[in-house]
Amino acid sequence: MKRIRPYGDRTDDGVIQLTFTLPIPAGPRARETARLFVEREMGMKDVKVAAMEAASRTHAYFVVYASTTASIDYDAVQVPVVDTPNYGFSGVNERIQGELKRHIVVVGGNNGFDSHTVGIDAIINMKGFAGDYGLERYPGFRAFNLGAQLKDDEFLDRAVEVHADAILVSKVVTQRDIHKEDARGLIERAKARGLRDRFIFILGGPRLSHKEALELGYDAGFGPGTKPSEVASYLVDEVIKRSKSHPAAGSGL
Amino acid sequence: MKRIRPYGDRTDDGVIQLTFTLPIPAGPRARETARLFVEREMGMKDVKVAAMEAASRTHAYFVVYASTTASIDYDAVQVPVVDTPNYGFSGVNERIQGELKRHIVVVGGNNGFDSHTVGIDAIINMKGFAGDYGLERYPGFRAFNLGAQLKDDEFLDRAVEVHADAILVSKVVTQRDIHKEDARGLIERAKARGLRDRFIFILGGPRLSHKEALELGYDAGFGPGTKPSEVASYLVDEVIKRSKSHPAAGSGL
Amino acid sequence: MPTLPVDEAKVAECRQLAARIARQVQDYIDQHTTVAVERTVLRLLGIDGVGDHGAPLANLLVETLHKEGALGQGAAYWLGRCFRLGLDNPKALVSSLPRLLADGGKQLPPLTPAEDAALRADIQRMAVDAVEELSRRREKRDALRQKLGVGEDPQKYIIVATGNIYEDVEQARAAAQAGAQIIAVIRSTAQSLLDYVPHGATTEGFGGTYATQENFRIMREALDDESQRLGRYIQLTNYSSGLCMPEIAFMAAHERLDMLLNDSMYGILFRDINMRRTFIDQYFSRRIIAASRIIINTGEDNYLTTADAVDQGHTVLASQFINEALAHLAGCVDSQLGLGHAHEINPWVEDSWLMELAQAQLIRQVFPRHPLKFMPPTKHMTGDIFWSHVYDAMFNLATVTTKQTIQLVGVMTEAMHTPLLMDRYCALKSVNYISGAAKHLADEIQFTPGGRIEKRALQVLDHAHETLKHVDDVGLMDAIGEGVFADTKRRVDGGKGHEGVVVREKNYFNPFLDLLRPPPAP
Amino acid sequence: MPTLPVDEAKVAECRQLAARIARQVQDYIDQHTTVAVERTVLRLLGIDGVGDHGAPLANLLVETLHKEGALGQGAAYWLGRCFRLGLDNPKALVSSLPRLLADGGKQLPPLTPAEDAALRADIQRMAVDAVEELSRRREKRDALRQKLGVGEDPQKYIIVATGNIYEDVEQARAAAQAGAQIIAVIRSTAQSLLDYVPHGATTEGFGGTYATQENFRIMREALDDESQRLGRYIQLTNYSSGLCMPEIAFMAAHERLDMLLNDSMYGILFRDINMRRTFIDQYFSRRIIAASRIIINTGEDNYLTTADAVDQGHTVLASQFINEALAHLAGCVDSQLGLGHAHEINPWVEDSWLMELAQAQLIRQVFPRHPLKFMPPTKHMTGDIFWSHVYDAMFNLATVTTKQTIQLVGVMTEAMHTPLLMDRYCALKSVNYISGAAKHLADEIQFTPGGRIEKRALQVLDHAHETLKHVDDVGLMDAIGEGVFADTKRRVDGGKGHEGVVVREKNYFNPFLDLLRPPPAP
Ligand code: B12
Ligand code: B12
Ligand SMILES: Cc1ncc(COP(=O)(O)O)c(C=O)c1O
Ligand SMILES: Cc1ncc(COP(=O)(O)O)c(C=O)c1O
Repeated sequence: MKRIRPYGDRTDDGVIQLTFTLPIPAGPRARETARLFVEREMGMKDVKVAAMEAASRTHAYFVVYASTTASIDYDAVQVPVVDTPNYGFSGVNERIQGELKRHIVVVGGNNGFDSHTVGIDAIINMKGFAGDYGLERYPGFRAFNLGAQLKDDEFLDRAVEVHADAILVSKVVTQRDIHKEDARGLIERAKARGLRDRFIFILGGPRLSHKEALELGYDAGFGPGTKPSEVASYLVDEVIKRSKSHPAAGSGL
Repeated sequence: MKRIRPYGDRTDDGVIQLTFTLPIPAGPRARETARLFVEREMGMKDVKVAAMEAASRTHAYFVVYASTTASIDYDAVQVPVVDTPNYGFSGVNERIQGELKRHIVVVGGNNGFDSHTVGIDAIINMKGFAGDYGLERYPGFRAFNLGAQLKDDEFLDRAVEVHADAILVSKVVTQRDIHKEDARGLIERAKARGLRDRFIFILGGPRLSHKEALELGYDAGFGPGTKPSEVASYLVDEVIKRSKSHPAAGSGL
Repeated sequence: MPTLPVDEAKVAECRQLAARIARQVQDYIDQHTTVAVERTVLRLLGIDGVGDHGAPLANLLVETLHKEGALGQGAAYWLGRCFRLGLDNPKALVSSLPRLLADGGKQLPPLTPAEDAALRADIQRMAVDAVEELSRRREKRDALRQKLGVGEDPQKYIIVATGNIYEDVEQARAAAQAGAQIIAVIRSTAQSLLDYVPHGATTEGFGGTYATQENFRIMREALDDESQRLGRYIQLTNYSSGLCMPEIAFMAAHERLDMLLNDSMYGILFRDINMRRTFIDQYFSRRIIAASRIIINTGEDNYLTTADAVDQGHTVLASQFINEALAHLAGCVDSQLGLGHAHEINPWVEDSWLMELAQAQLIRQVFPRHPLKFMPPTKHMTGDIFWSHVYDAMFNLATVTTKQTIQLVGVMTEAMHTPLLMDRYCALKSVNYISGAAKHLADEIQFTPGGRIEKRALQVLDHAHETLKHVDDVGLMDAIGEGVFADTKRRVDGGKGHEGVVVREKNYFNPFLDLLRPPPAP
Repeated sequence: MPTLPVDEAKVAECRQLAARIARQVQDYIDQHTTVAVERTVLRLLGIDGVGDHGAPLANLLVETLHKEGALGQGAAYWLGRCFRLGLDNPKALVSSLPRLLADGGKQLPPLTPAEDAALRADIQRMAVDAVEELSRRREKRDALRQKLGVGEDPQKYIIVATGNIYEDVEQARAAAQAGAQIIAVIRSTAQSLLDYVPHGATTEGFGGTYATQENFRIMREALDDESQRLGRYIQLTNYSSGLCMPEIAFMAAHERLDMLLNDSMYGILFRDINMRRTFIDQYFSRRIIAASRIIINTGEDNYLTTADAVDQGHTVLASQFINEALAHLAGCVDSQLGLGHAHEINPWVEDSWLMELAQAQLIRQVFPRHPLKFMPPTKHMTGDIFWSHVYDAMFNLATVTTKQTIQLVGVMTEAMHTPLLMDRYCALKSVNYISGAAKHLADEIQFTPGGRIEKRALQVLDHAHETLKHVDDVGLMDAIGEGVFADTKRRVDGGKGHEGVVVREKNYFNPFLDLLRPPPAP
């Protein structure tokens, strides 16, 4: 077991930096309140109030350095990861041609009121993301970008219509966890329509991880900075795996 | 009783920002470790890992937003303050001429190995600080700036020699609380030499407050941003008060 | 100010092209109206309040007219008819109208020309009053603004977005105290897709606060108070683009707002609102804006969030020419046109900041009298708030270096959440520092002739010119169909709200089309 | 690069004045030695290691010589005498020397001229070997540096200061990985006031890590490894000014350091070290530095922490001319002179950043071949790390805009503590971003002729010129007495270490004064 703690200037010193506002006017009493808050109420040590400023007549802004006594057992932290290797653009295409021998069909979009298409565009559209081509560019993929503000049924209908292998869902707005609500909603609708197992459901967005996607009922999740080739690699393996267990008709290559 | 908590975007939401480094390589597991660390080990809610970056091959850097459940009773926070009004340059001089009718003599410096004179210079030297004149400029003061790296006895000897009313101590370097050690050391030496009650002892510096100065055995303390006129105001009142109880000879005006 | 050797003839040609492009759209606009325009007419004529289920009376009336195919004559006409029937209580109107219009309006016999003229004259009188009321409110606003002064350019514009108008007020005051000059209350997510304006004070929003007339009033009242305390006038803005563009313009005018986000294409490109609907709506909204001398902020900055800012920088400029031309057609003057642009080039590209300066300076020179709105980085901001804060600082410096007018204050938590109170404080402090420390930088530097900055600027102008030629060739609506702007394609008959577009009948009545006139120059 | 119309004749005159000022000091230097110089001679001659209580043998020997009034002949001479007595074990020397010198050295009969010559020749041979060893080490360093390359200017210089050399290594590697090009290990507080250099690897320091030869070695070894991994050569620097200036210069040369903080007046002004002592010490330290082609970093930046940067900016420039002249007298060439200056103007003063640009550009032009060291804001940094980070960003931009050579990386926590690992990461990321985003900015702007920036720069030059005239009039030592530099007054016979100054006897022997010669130009 290896318990670790934050590294400030020396191993295990536990130093962290905090910024917060208290709804009280700045002044010596506010400074002491902040110090006590971090020391007594939050349980830290060596509390140094680096800055106190009047953010307004009634709000004091603080920058604090303090040492936490908390530590964590790093060895015990487990996190599910998408462990497909990244085959790269040509690697993916080779696997599709060589092993799968048919197109992979995907539909992607953003449901609910969230109008951000940038995330799904980065994965699907030709130009891709950070120099990594989008799925549209892969000869082995047929990819449909349905955009944003999609109704769940519209989304599922299109997937059925084009015989999709996978549904790619992007969620960007996260206020009050609306992304989770929307993401879960789509899965529930799919279940209700008996479509949950027909498709690989993939969730992505700047505040998401594989772990959270699994918790929300998806098959995989991708977070900030995802490259399209990572998604393509996951998909090709997963579709091959599934086509081995349920050899279904797909659109020939 | 008014318990308050940090104001992020709404009253009492408790949102604070944290930055820290963990001695582990950046990656999905590190991200989850950071999240769990803040949530489980530090006891916060709604933990959002805003950034994880590789500060080095073996250190992951994190920016986190989270809600603390802690709160503090603001009404119960008491902090001693120097409550002399600021009479300003001419106000102080008037009080000296009108009431005290003699010079106030002070010596100031920085003891120990701390070589920062900037703090004491700001209070004593002509030009003062932020447009507020230093004590040297006040006709009613005789101020001796002894500089830094002072030996305690040297400091006390000069105070005795010039019949000082007050000893002004500046402490800037705070590593491993050396400022406290040095500050306390001077008071102890003064006690040992029977000089503690002969002078008003004032402590100042960027990481000090009146409260801490009292705890360290001083009569008053001044923190960051102190203006010389605040110190002059405090001194004139304190010297008048003391000269009423012990009418001692001073250098005539 | 460092000056670029901009080819003025080419700029003039761009303006001509844009004028032609706009004229073509205007011809379409002039033959149509929309449910939103007609609701606005009713609101101008005093139809306020909501019905039983919270639906605004203006909506209920216009829906009925639309359903019955009567909207092409103009809601003003029908209001006149109802008045002549003695129906002057708006709630009663709502319940009677469906009956009156049923079966092709059999219960409403045709009017004699004299009756028709009298009806129009009555409404005309009301409309004159309404426009006078707007003028009075404009004057009141301008008087306070004049008296206290708004402070120096660049004007610091910052958003509040708690969802609760009362918390917004707290935060707006705090921002003003920290130096903000313009407060923008962000709307609740997806409000722009609602085909009605919610009513009353609201305390629950979603990444923003509902734009309602009462919320406008509450915020303006608080800012009037704060302005007095601070001895400087704090301006207020809100968002008009969307399915209720003209209605919100009316409410803003009525509640003495100073600015409005109002763009001829934003709704089309970023909210997938039908383009015909948007063009018609923007026109009427801008007629009100022109009369109330509200400053508009256009949305070209958004293009660079979906398209690459190096490759597509020129589309911003091209669109600004078009937005300008359309605004002129609605009576707006240059000093009202806060054309939007942005600092969105990938910051890790070599010399990215030089390209930012080039584009910002180019736009400054092409629109010298316009209160340009300069948007901070958003797309490349990350959760590393320390780095993001520095990135914003470079934007702040670009703003003063090129003498922008309205500076949207970038906030280090852009990639995370709408700003916390402390985020805003930090952001404003950075701007305050840089604006002072580099106050006269613009006067003290010149760009190296023939250098990288100059070349980039001239290239952007050339490309904008080519783009405008192309748009002129195919027409604006088809150009949007091709994805010329924001790398986003929209169909002429696609998108939301198309069903709300109506052909004006021959006898279409809307007294405000004549009455809303720009005020005399101040 | 934006160019200022600097009056080259005035610059030349400043150099002449400085040369005269330096010459006068040099005359004093040439007649004296110090305990530190003599300890260095012993170290060069192989006297390493510590005595029973941890005191370095060089100290023990020199103290004895000094106490007995024998130091004026030079420690080298006495070492030779001992050798001739068969005393060649240093520890034995330490215990025998006091006895030998007791009672005016009665036990040591005078030497014949031949014996004396032989003694000197023996030592001379050892000295030649020592100098050759230093050359070999210099060549080894230069070869690796040449092979891997140091990367582009401005070179990112960052400090580590944990107190524990092994943690320093961790942090230095981390910094290098984040882009640092030069690692400075800050010394433990007040080490510069110790009249000896601690020995061995150390793990407890005080706001810094003891500068010891072993610590130098450990760090250089780690950086060699990291340089290989990263494929770029990471430079190392440490601090030489203080009571052990020449000794640390020797250790640095021996351990292949690339740079040294080394200033002719820093110790006087900021550590209250006696000025005679300092002048003598700096000279010998710079003879070693010249031979080992170490880059020095001077300390004029510090002046602006005690004096106001607007009023006293010119004293930085005046002092740089003097530092340059003194370094030249010690054989240093311009490409070694990392003259220090700083970005320390009160940031809340209007146009403060314009004044920063003016001064930085002026210094750049006056010292075109010098690897200038530009220091970030320190004095006006505050505990508000967000704002402080922005303030540093402006410094970063000033650095690229005026093409500085060595950029001390400013860290947002300057007002709090020596940097944490994460602070350094954030700081380097900001520099990396700005250096790239504004890479060619210096080529792309010009300053407006006759404008604020030009005027400020020319004013600073004028005042520096006047200051130099005055210093030339009164002499450098008296000028320091008047508080010309850093608003700090020091007496000629005040301060620490004065007792360590010794007049050279007629037969003073120090073979290195001839042997240490600058290497051929690379
Ligand atoms: C661009 C942008 C917009 C554009 C969107 C244009 C468009 N057509 O999409 C415009 C200007 C229109 C816009 C509008 C709004 N926005 Co916006 N916007 C942004 C912004 C600046 C950048 C987003 C971006 O371009 N990211 C780049 C892409 C490539 O990254 P990404 O989405 O993370 O995608 C990557 C990964 O996450 C992953 N991924 C994402 N999706 C998927 C899906 C799958 C299947 C997979 C495998 C991977 C994957 O792969 C991608 C590539 O690596 C962000 C701030 C920021 N810097 O993040 C705010 C932001 C997202 N917006 C925000 C808000 C609030 C809004 C508005 C509601 C504002 C308003 N009140 O008016 C409106 C939206 C209204 C609505 N109904 O939704 C907030 C969201 C706050 C929150 N946490 O909930 C943000 C964070 C800004 C802020 N601080 O307030 N926005
Ligand atoms: C200027 C400066 C120096 C100058 C000092 C010149 C001089 N003659 O004083 C120089 C360059 C020489 C220097 C050297 C060092 N410094 Co220094 N220095 C600073 C710096 C940049 C600014 C301080 C300053 O000018 N403050 C302005 C004055 C006016 O403010 P002030 O001191 O707070 O004083 C005000 C109040 O506090 C109050 N006050 C202060 N004293 C008193 C006394 C009385 C009686 C009263 C009433 C009020 C009062 O009133 C004043 C006016 O409002 C700070 C960083 C920073 N920004 O704070 C680092 C800093 C203080 N230095 C630091 C260090 C470590 C050093 C060195 C040890 C570095 C080294 N290893 O080589 C050496 C010191 C060696 C030694 N033996 O002490 C650290 C201290 C870390 C810590 N918390 O302990 C700091 C924080 C920098 C850092 N991040 O590492 N330094
Ligand atoms: C011109 C314009 N209008 C409106 C908006 C906001 O619209 P919504 O409320 O639909 O998010 C923006 C946002 O960037 C804009 O630029
Ligand atoms: C030239 C020079 N030497 C030495 C130092 C450090 O000296 P000390 O170790 O005494 O703090 C500095 C610090 O700024 C310096 O500028």
